[in-house]
This record gives sequence, structure tokens and C-alpha cells, in this order.
Amino acid sequence: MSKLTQMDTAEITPEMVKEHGLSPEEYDVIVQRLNRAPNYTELGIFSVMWSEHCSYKSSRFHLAKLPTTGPQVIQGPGENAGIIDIGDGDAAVFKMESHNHPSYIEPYQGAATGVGGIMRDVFTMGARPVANMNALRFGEPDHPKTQHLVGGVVAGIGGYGNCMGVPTVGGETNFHAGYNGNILVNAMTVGLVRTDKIFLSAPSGVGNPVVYVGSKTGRDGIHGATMASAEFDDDSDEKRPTVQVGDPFTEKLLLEACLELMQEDAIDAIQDMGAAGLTSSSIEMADKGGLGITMNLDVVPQREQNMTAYEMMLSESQERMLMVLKPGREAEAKAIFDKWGLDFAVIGETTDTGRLILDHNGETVCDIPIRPLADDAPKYQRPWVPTPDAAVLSADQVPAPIDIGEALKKIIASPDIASRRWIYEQYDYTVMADTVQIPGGDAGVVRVHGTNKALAISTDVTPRYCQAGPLEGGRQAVAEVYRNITAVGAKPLAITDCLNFGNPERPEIMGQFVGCLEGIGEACRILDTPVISGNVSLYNETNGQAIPPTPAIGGVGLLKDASKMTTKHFKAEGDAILVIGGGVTGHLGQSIYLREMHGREEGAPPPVDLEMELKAGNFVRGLITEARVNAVHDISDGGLLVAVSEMALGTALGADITVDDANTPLHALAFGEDQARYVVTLAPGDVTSVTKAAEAAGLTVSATGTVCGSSLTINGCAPISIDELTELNEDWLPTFMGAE
Amino acid sequence: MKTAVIVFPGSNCDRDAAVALERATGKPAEMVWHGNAELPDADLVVLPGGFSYGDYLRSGAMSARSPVMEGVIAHAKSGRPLVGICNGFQVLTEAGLLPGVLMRNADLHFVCKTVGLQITNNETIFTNGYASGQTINVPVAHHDGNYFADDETLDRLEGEGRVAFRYTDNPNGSARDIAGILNDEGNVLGMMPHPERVVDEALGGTDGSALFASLVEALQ
Amino acid sequence: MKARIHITLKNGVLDPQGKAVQNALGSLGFDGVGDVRQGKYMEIELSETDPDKAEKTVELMCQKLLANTVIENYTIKIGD
Amino acid sequence: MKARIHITLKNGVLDPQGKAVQNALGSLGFDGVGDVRQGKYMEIELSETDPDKAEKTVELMCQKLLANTVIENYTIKIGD
Ligand SMILES: Nc1ncnc2c1ncn2[C@@H]1O[C@H](COP(=O)(O)OP(=O)(O)O)[C@@H](O)[C@H]1O
Ligand SMILES: [Mg+2]
Repeated sequence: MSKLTQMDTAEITPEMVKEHGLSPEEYDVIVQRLNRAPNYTELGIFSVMWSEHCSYKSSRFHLAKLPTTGPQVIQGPGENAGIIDIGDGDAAVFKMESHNHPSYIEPYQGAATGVGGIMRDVFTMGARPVANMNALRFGEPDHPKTQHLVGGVVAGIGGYGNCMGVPTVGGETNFHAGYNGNILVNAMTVGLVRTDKIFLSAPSGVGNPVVYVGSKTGRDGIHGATMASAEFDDDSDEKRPTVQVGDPFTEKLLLEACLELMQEDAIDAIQDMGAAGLTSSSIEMADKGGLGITMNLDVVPQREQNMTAYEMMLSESQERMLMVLKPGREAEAKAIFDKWGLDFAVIGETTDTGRLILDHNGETVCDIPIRPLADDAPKYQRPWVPTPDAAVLSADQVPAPIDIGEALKKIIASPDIASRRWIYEQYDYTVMADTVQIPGGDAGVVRVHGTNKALAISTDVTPRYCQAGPLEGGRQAVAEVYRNITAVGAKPLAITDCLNFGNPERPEIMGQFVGCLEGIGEACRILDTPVISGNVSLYNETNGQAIPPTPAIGGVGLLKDASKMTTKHFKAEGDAILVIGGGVTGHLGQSIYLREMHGREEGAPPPVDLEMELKAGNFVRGLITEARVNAVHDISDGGLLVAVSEMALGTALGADITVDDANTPLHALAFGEDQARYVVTLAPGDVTSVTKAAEAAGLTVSATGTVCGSSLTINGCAPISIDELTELNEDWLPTFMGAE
Repeated sequence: MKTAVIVFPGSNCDRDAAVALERATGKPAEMVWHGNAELPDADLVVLPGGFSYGDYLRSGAMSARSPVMEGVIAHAKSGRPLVGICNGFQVLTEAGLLPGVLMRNADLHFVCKTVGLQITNNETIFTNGYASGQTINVPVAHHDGNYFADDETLDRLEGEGRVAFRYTDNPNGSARDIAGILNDEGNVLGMMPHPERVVDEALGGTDGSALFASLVEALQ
Repeated sequence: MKARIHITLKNGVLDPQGKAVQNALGSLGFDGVGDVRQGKYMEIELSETDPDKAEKTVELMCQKLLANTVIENYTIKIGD
Repeated sequence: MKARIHITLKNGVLDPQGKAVQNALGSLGFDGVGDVRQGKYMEIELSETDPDKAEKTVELMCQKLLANTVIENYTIKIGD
């Protein structure tokens, strides 16, 4: 008998409790609820269920304040993914999730399994995944690990998503020293389902078979901390926890098999095995149904020999699902999984005991009530201090460049602004033959198969804003998603979030969390984009150095008529240019200009006027719907001049623009990051009427111009060659990755 | 005109191919499971793109040995048209229906983008809807698209007019810019680019339509 | 009984992975790196206990599936 | 001088390729096929003539580039 098995009966020591990440107080609660000491397997089960990841113990209190409802919401937070109504009996299912730590340890597999995990969350609900997105944060380019991590993460995301045949249609990528020791890999999946074919995770019947399908269970990713400090015996190498390796081929089979079975009326409840695999899937299902569950671990499909109950329950092997079938449907279900070459095993049944009972090798190795594991998990209202307000930086505190063209060239080739082509060309973005807007635009757009409507998807957050002012930063993240979806002509419907922060036990980090969440909630309320799913990733720190607060927002919008969709590129010589939206102050605090030109990260972030965002968005979307504009792009990182450049890049067209504002220095007008603005192009004959309508709607037209020539001119400054800007913008990333 | 699309475990462009075929023929394509020992009667068979068997071992290797391939080979030997797109092309080379192999892309990265394709030979049942020398724009999306064969084979392919398409800007290191080839009878085509993804203006082009139209024409 | 199989590219067959590794080693500062060839190595557990029979079976496996004999060579070792 | 390198997955690490090959061998009618593990095999030509030095260099190559030491083991043979 190996030592680990012996540990099953060994007495629980304070060290074991600590190694499992439980506080002595939490352990006392366990003993109280059980009326006895747990055994080792039970301790493991409590520890994963009560981990931050599964229990949201630090965040739950604050998450409860987010708006999660609306007429468009079919399913809010609490299921594997959220669901919104997109009309005609169709629904969109989506969620975003982090895989930060695994991706830092092993970038390819970490990112790949992150993508695999989020896709499972979506197809568990009966939806076919139709689009993937990814939000990535890496350390500074010069950091010795960055290049390797970028290469591995991108290859891993592509490796998994491409094999699954789901197009990756967009994302975001930042580089900052704040992520040197802790990169962020957030993956989002959007799926489509008919509203009458949605599957949930709450079983309804007692005595129904509990079925395990998918890959076999191995010793993958078992609670690193625990295993590392367990004593190892002679076959210790075999028992060491291992990095989870993704098998997208098996997941593709699992997807098809599940969707095939879902055509029948055989499934009572279904739940994917994500973090804490068999433990959390079985407990969450039982808890949601108010039931109990018994399982015989002897029949769990196993990849390795002599696995203990502890190991099976805590394994994070990928590509597995747990289902509760309706009684008597086993043979039918098995036939489908056999056809797809996947393991299928009836491993237990639902009960009315309210307990999780596990048998292994003829013994009961776990017998605990489910309530305390799930619902009664500890909740903390961690102390927090608000982030001190940063002083607003005025334009005259930021030196002007010697030459505006040279400044633009430097910014357009800077790591955060440079083209992401090198990344997205490693992702299959055209598979499924419904991608109507490929990566590189404001939002990825995929058609609802067989219809003329489409979903627009964007992920955004500006961590430097969140760092300087969490409240504004939270608002801005939602506002930018809203703008990006609007810019392609779609109506934003709902969002998912992936809240990446440092250690919540530090009051200043908790303050960032609370501030960002307040901003997000407020923005979602005003912009009518409820939060329907999400994920919290805390403890993103290395050596006490926390990442910048990074609440990534993923939004989905509906384009009722895909043929009306707009893109950001200039279309025709002679088109007029208007900048429409909120007023302009030339806000340079926390701007890309300030950072790239002066190496300064200072000041307050630009204020976000959510009512203005709403007005501007509705107005611009109206113009698109009425087909009155030819190109649309929102203004974000880098300000007006970067936005106009991006509309010209890769086209043979330039622009001549004028900003009529004598009180603000030109570099602040060119590079200021004032919010709520869009650049549109339109027929010259429409300028007067659109300007009037904009003003009547309470909006400002802050700049005008013409699409012309092959260079860019602002307020009569020296023309800047578009070809040169394109080359600079395209070259940075391939050159950086070149020596990979 | 009856068409069939073979579905291997891990195929993921099977639906895309079926949609394009239905658009061209007006009739739904029959989806055929790889485990079927027999092929239904079809005028045209398509091996779709994807990652059959995860591209494990060698892309296309395991699919080339599946039960349905006997029927596919018989179909080809009978002189009826057979098209392998992307992973389907890899299966055709692994099955010995087309010469050469598709190696890992020269820069080792997966590549997804729209590339220029020159119609090298428009006197085939697959390409006669195009003009000779015409350049069309078609997306590629693959990891193993780097066509390799020995010089003798390449000379023969070129000499016999069996290079159907060439890249105008080689994305993967393929020998002599080869993007698609024919067997010696001219009824089997393998190509890495995805014509089925460009049969709809909303998706940025219809340059793939003429390929399907050519086949409909030839089979009429 | 365990079979160990080496599958290597035939001479003259392009090896993009080997080439890329060679270049990457160069840019990492390793000098004097010549040709790099990348192949596959497989270990297969067999229930067969007769080494000769095992070898014959594995030979067949190589021909039927494991190697693409147009471009690859293989060698088989049987043992434990 | 030639270096021969075997790179294999560590024990317990999932090997999707090996698993797929194992299944495929089964469907091709080969009986008694147990675990299949797939690894890499590389041959590198080195201008170095001192075997000890060569070994040290290749060791470094494995750590820096050739193997993913989080999930892979490697062995090196130097010779001709
Ligand atoms: N990791 C990524 N994967 C796929 N596409 C990406 C990724 N990062 C950025 N992109 C794409 O590059 C373009 C520019 O990104 P970004 O500057 O974040 O856009 P925006 O300012 O409109 O939010 C977008 O089309 C985006 O989808
Ligand atoms: Mg945008």
C-alpha cells in the first residue's frame, strides 16, 4: 500500500490542513458540520470546494451587486455559462474564463486547456460553440520570458481551437511589466442553442444514473500544494502531480457526442468537469437539484494504476463530463458515446440523502452532507481601502512632440498598438464559414448559421486606467466593449467578465476589486448589458508584486441584418470624416502617448460619461442601420490620430483632418484619450444633416476631414505616409517574435 | 447530381463542404461516416478539412486507413470525381491516391489567411470555370500544408499539367508553390486552400464557387 | 513485451522541423550546429511474449500505419 | 560528431497521440496492443569533436529549446 493510500485513514494534522489552503477556523467549521474529523479524501474535497476558485469566498459578496437580469437574459450567472435571447428561438451562450497560472508554467498546454475548458462550459448547455476570443496580458517585451510565453500561449490557443473547428475571431493583447511574473490568459467562447434545447446542471430525479463520459482520469493537476508536500515513496515519480495536457481531438468527439445525445430527450442534467473535476461537478449538480449522490470510484475510467479516491476526486484531467440520465436511457446514450469512441461509465446514482457518498475498493471513503460543501462555503467580507484618487494631469503638464508625425510613427509601432496579425493568423478564423468580420476590426462578427443575423463579440479592459482609478477603469472596460460592438453596427446585449486581481487579503487589492466592480455594475446598468456569466481569478502575484487590476470584459451584441455590418477601413476617396460623440478635453493622463513618448504612467484615467456613451452609441448605430456611414471605428488607446490611422492602415487611402479647438494643444487633441467617441466616414453630401442630427442628440462633432491621398494630415501638419505607418504597425510583432 | 461528404472523427469542415455543395447542386449532400464499409452511390465525393484524429501521428494518416476509404478508392478508380480539401488532401496523399506528402509549414506555425491562387491548369473538370492563369483569392488554414515530393515527381506533375493551383505568395514552403494537384487520370483533386469558405459574398468573396460549378457542369 | 520504434525521414526528404530547430539553435548562440533531423520515437506495450512474433507484428504496424514509407524509414527494437 | 536525443513524455503525462495510435492499431485489427507512448527522436550534427563537451552542449540545448522540461524527459547519446 502506498503512503498516499495510508493517508486516507491517517489522522488529519494541522500541517495537512494548511497544505490544503484551509485556515484553522475553516477546518473547525468542517469538523463541526461533520460532527467528526474528516478523513484525507474528505479533507481534499472540502479544500477544493472551499478554495477561492470554486467558492468565490472573497468575491461573492461584491459580485452580488452586479446587474444580472433583463428581458434578454435567459440564464444569468450560476450555470456553466450565461444565455441571452437573440430572437426567433435562438439563444447565445457565453462565458470567459482564466487559465493564468497554468499558462505561465507551461504556456502551450496551459492556454490550450484553458480554451478547452471554456468550450466545455458552453457545449455542456447544449450549445454549439461558434466563436472563440482571447484576452492576453504578457510582461514587458524585454523581459526574458515574454517571447517564449507569447509563442507558447498563441500556439496553444490555436492548437486547441483550430482542431475543434471553432473560429477564433478576436481578442486583445497587452504588454506591461506588471505581468512579468504573472501573465493572464483569458479565453471566451460563444455558442448557439435553440431556446427549447437548453441543458442545465440540476438533476430532478432520485435514483437516476450518474454517468461519466470522455477521457480517462489520470493524476493531472492534482492540488499542487498538497502533493508537493506529501511524502513520496518508491514510485514517487508516478504519483507526482502532472501538468494537464489538452487533447482537442477527444474534446471534438465529446462535443459531437454530447450534441448528438442532446437531440434526444435522455439527459436530466449535465455538468462539465472543470477545476476540481469529479468533486465539483458531482457536488454542484447534487446541490442544485437539492439531492444526494453516490458514486463507486472503482468504475471510474482510469488512465493510471492504483489511483486513490483522493486522486480521482481531485484530478483535473481534461475532456470529461458528468451527466445524470433519465432512468433507462443508459443503453441509448452509451451507443452514441461508443460510436464516437469515448469512455462511458455509469458510476453512481442520485439519491435523496443530501449526502455525497463514495465507495472505493469495497469501502466507503467519503460520506459528507452536500449543503455545507456548496452553499455553506465560507464567505468573507475582506477589509478594503479605496484606491486614492490620482490627480488629473492637464495637457500642458505633458510636453508636445517635436514632430507629430514622428510621434505617431513611434506609437503606431508600440507594443500595445502594433498589429496583432502575427497572433490571429495562427488561429483559424474562417472555419464554420460564417465569419463575416475577421480579427483586426473593432469586433469579431459571426453569422447565426442559416440566417442573416449575426453576433458581434469584443473583449476589452484598459488595466492602466483600472490601476489609476478602479471605478473609472471598470466603467471604461464596459464602455469600450459597448463601443466596439456598436462600431460594427450591433446592439450590445450582455457581458461576461473575467476579474483578474492580486491577493484579496491585501486591503488595497480588495479596494481595486471593489472599485472596478462598482464601475462595471454602474456601466452595465446604464448601457443595459447585464452580466450573465464570469470568472474571478485572484492571487495573481509574484513575490508580493500584484498584477495591475485587470477585469476583462467580454461582450456580445446582435446585428439583426448582417448585410448592414460596418468595418473600420476607409472605403472611398472623397468620403467625409466626422468625429462624433462626447466633448474633448485632450485627456493625456494614463494615455499611450504619455507612456510611449515620455515613459510616464501618471494621472487620472479619462472620465467616462456613461449617459454620453449610451447616446453616442445609439446615434452611431442608428447611422449604421440606416446605411448612412461607410466606415466606423471607435476611439480608444492612442486617441484620435491612432484611430484615424487604423482606418487607413492597409488601404491605399489617407486622410486630411481638422480639429477646431484653439484652447487645447494639438498633441492633446491628436493623442488624448477622451471617451465616448467614434470616427465615421460618409458621403460628403450627408455631412450637414448628420452633424445637425448629432448635435440635436446632444453630441459633439469634434473633428472633420476627408478621405484623400495616401497620407495622413492633421491641422495642416506635414503629411505622414500611410504605407510607412502600415509597415511600422505590421512589423513590430513579427520582428519581436522573429528570433523565437 | 449526388454528392457525398465523408465525416472522419475530427473533421470540422464537413458542414462547410456540405453547404457549398448544396449551394452548387441544389441538393443536400449525403454525410458518410468513416466507419461505413460502403460508400453510397455518389457522383462526387468530398474529403473535407479538419483535424481528423487530431492530426496525430501524421495528418491524414489514420483516416486514410479507415473502413470507408475502400469505397472512396473504388470511387476514384471508377473515374468519378473526388476532391480532398486541406485535411482531405492530406488523407489522399496518405492513401496513395495522390503523390507526395504535406509536411509541417516551413515556419512551423499554423497559418490562416486569404492567399492568391493562380489557376495553373483550367482544362480540368474542377477548374474549367476559371480562366487559365487567372488569380483567385481563397483562404488557407492549416499547419501541415507544405507540399513535398521528389524532383522527378514534381517534374512529372508539372509536365502532365497536374498542378491545378499555385500560390502567388507561398504561405507554407510548398515545393514549386504547389497548392493543389491532380492524379494522372485527372479525376482526383487535392488542395490545401478552402474553396468552400468563399462561396458567399458575405464571407468576403465567391472565388470558390466556380470550382463547384465546374464539377456540376462536368457531371451534368 | 515492449517494442521501441524509431521513425526517421529518408535522405533527401525535406525536414522543416529539423531546419527550424537548427536555425533556432543558431540564434540561441550555439555554434557548430550542422544538420538537424527530427524523427519519431515510439514505445508500444505488447501482450505478445515471443520476440520474433512481436517483431513481425510491429513490422506490419509500421508498414500499415506508423510510418509513411514513401518518406520515412523505421527501425524496430524488441525487448523490455 | 553526432548527437542522438530521445525526448519522451514524463510518466503520468497524458499522451493524446499515443492513445490515438493505440486505438487506431486496434481498429486495424492488431490485438494485444497496450500502452503506446510517442516521443521525439533527433539527430544533430555537431562540429565539436570532444564527446564530453558535445554532451554538455547538447544538454544545454535540451534544456533551452529541444525539450519542454515541464512535461518531457530527454536522454542524450553522443557518438557517430
Ligand atoms: N489575442 C488576440 N487574438 C485574436 N485577435 C486579437 C488578439 N489581440 C488582439 N486581437 C485583434 O486585434 C485587433 C486590435 O485589438 P485592440 O487594439 O484590442 O482593438 P480595440 O482597440 O478595438 O479594442 C482587434 O481586432 C482584436 O480582435
Ligand atoms: Mg475598437
